[in-house]
Amino acid sequence: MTEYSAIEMMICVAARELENGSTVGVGTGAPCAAAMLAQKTTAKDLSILFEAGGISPQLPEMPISVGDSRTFYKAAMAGSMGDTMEACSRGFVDYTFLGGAQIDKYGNLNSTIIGKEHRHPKVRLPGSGGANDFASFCWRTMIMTVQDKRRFVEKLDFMTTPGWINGDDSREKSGLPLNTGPYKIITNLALMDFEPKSKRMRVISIHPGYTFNDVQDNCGFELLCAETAEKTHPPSMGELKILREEVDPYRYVIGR
Amino acid sequence: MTEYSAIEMMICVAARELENGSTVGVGTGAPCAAAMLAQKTTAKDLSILFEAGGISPQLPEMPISVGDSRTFYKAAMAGSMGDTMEACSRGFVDYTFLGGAQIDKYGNLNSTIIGKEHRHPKVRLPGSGGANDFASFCWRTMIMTVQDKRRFVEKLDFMTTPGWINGDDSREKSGLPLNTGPYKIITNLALMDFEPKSKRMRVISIHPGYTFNDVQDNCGFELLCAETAEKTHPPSMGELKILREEVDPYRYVIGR
Amino acid sequence: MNVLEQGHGKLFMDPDPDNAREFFRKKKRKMDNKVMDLKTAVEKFVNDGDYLAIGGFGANRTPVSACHEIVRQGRKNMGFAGHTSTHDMEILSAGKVYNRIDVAYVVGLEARGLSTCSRQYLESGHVEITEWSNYSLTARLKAAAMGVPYIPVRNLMGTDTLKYSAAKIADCPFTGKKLTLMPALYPDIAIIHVHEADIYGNARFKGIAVSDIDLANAAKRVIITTERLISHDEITRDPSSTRIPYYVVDAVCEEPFGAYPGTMPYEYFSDEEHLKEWLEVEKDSEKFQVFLKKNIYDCKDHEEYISRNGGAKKRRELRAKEMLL
Amino acid sequence: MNVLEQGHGKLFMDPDPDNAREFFRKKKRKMDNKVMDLKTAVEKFVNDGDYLAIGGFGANRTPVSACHEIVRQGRKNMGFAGHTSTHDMEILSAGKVYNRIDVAYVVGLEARGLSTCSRQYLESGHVEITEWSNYSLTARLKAAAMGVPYIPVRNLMGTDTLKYSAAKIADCPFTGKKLTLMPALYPDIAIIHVHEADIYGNARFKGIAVSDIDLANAAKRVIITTERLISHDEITRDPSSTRIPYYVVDAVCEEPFGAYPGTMPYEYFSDEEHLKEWLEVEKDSEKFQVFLKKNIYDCKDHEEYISRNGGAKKRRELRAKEMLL
Repeated sequence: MTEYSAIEMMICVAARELENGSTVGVGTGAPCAAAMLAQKTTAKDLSILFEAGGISPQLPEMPISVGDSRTFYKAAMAGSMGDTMEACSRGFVDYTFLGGAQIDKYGNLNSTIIGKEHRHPKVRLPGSGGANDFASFCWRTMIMTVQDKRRFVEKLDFMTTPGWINGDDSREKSGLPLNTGPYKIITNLALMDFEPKSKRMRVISIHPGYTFNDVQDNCGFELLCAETAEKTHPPSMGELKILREEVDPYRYVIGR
Repeated sequence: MTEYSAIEMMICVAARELENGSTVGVGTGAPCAAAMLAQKTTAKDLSILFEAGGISPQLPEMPISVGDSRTFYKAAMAGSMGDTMEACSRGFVDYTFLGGAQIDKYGNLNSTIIGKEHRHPKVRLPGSGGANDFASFCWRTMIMTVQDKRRFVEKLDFMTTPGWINGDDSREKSGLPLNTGPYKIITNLALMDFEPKSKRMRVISIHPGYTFNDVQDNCGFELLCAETAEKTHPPSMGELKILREEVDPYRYVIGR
Repeated sequence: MNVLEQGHGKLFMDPDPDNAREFFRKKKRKMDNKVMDLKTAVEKFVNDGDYLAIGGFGANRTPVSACHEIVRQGRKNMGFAGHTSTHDMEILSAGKVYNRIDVAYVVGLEARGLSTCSRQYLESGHVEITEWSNYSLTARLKAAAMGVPYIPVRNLMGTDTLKYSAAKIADCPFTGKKLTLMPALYPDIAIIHVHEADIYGNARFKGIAVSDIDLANAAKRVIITTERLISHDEITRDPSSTRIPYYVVDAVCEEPFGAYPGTMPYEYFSDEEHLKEWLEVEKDSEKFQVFLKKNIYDCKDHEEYISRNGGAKKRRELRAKEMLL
Repeated sequence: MNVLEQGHGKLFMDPDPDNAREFFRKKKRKMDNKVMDLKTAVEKFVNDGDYLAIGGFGANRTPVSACHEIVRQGRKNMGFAGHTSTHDMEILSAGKVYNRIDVAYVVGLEARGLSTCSRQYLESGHVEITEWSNYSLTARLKAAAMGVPYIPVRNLMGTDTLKYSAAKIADCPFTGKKLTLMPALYPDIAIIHVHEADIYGNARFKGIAVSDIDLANAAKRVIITTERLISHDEITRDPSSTRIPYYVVDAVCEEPFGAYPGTMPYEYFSDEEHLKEWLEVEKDSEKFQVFLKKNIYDCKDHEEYISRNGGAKKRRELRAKEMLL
């Protein structure tokens, strides 16, 4: 069997989630690698939007910034932040990929501070950037992150970006656009979704070599497990070849 | 003495009102001729904005539409309606020139209907166009119109565009941007402004050959007359030469 | 939110962004070849009863050939955005295509005079009318493009235009000032004429944008008529020039001289003689029907219309006029 | 208007459009020659205590030379729009230029990592912080550009970002939906880097606009730094390409390679080695001061900075990288 790293696994699993002919708002790093891999495998007609204004580029290599010149290389349009975000707000963008320093059981994300005091945090992080916007507007939020107890927490220090908020119908009631919300979580251990009623995080597929207990042990809150939970297909030779040779030959992302 | 027509008189008087180095939002016809004449006489650095998006063109001839290609010929920018109107709304545009089928003593304008029933008017007119916007946003509204009792009325059939509304502080109270409002009225008989307190129309200069009584007789409401009311300077030879030879050689406007 | 005052004009279109989002969610995002002839595009995407908005500015970069085709196909009971509508409205009025209209600028052809046909149709009482201003409609399209139900603007206050609009005045929670809230306008169908587009609908134009970028984004369906098709490679070579992205577009129709008898900047100037003929002949309703038969109903397409009004010679003249030669 | 919920973050700038209008009323509209050197422009138009916004996107088409000059001149107590701020913020943090910040994206340099200097400065408690998102700040600039006190957006709801913002949630009088109202942001001073500008400030750039058009319009004062001055005739030959009109601009400074070590689309790519050096050297505050002395305080201008970091050879390399050669 082919050797692969945790990050390669995550990127391959994420890429498979992207429907052909759909649109995705992404940032740099692993999400962008996943979108690029999808374009070269199962979703040739996937259209990528960057928050700074790049719309449907033909990415020649991994961008280093969501506003660098690669993000509108041979693009359909080099627009503005308004152009991208308005498209999201109008309902034109199907997916977004986000990460965060902390995530809770409803898929809410923290990328603002570690610590309880806003003015005197233990660690100051970048803040929302476009994450709150993408997660508010895009139909389906996908989250890619390495999983451990410090990251998967019972309570966020700061809720930067909305997931299902307090579960149940709290997101709908908040006033955010209807029928949006977190869709899948892709970690190094498992693929998760959210139980439709309570909106709690639920394991639906466990990566090769791990058990549900491993997934739960690396999580600071109680996970649900779908009855039909399966074993995740490992990255195929073909996926890995394209990822390593075409998507990220300089190992910017997969080499981390 | 030089012969001149009523419309030539109006254009020359209007042109003199435009300060050098200022900005003006204009339409087609006489207002545009006045702005062009001003640029060629006392206001070389007058910048013209058209509502459709033409910003600071070097007009090669009279435009026939506020969106035709002349309105952005050798312009600083060919923008959008948003660009022009946002500039007005932000307070960047000093003057606008408007007209209308009816005007009342507070400088309110009607360009929507003649008759009392909106659904069944005697005459349907074009509506606001950009007039309500310009009159709401630009600092000083100037009105150019031929004067008679059918046009200068006690009560408008429809108030399309705001002047001083009901006089006194009613414009300020309406919520429109502060310190804006009608500034001068230029007719074939006189130049008028508005009495500062009541905001009623007031004659400040009477064109050669007319008396205050002539002006009042051609007006459907009672006019005020400034104590200092003067005789309007007739168009100079120089003004007429430029108007006839450079601004409107084909007599689109002055030939009417 | 405390509404201080509101217009009693009818709001023809639903400003709810969630309803629009459900529509846009289903819209195809794939770069499909959308080229078709104009007849097919109008058959497919312009329906009786739809709310229609026309790009450009009255007789400037206006999709005149599409207006003719709509009349030729006999569309009825449409809503119409009378946003700087001049010659486009004159054509649609001749076909009595619409029965409700948001008015900003109608009936007139600017310096050219008023259209008898448009005037009589609006005066007939058969048309429901809501009043706005040009920038009000621009702001309504901007709100829709932004996916929000309204945008505040500081106009209309104190006037009858407000009373006959469907806007609402409310105070601002930051400043206490009164603001006029303009409800989002999502037209069912927009038709926009451009200089160049690729087969997927990525479109660009030169000169003033008027409100076409927001219009393209706000509309549920978009037909692009273009002077020329260009290659997708040409679009991607210079993505800074793309004004309308492919994913909002449903049909691309190559219509050279598609804005005739209006102006197409950098291409051809308006045919003022022919526009004057329109205004003149409208005054006699019998003559006008003969004129419409000749110029619209009996023409199979825009090329035939142009050839009946001067053809290649006229085209050369108008091009020279545009270029100030 | 019923406010349902509101952030308790500080609103640093007055959103009142009438106050802004009084300022803009006095702004000169004449096409004056506004060319000056950057030192003079910063002396004249960037004051201690002003609220500053930087164009571009962090390290893309960012006026880096102006950020250096601000630090070199020792500006203090400024407000700052942390709108996709990355390397620009890193520089301004090094100079402790600001003491209050609207945060959308700060501290990080995207995929490159976090800036120790920016982090420590924000963690020190010496900086007042209000939280937003990128699009929230874009919408705030758009509201200011439109001359209205707010624009509604459908984000932030349900989060702590809202609680630490200065936005307000109110219901929509058309749909009953909740909306987040973003107060207008009129920065005192904006600095924007472009490809080309004429002496009056008519400016154009290629590639993504980010939020620079609204920023230019919203700001009370604007400094344009440009890769190249071009003739006014070239601007008027192609007015469709003008993105920023002269009347909002106060100063035009010709600063070739002015975005170095960031990317200038179609001109040069970012100097990743040097950006890495910044991030690395910040970790040791003594070394960092030496580094700053060398690269900012002891440089008389941007050209000297570039020559200390590879000069013409580096410039050629970065150009080749941008062109994918």
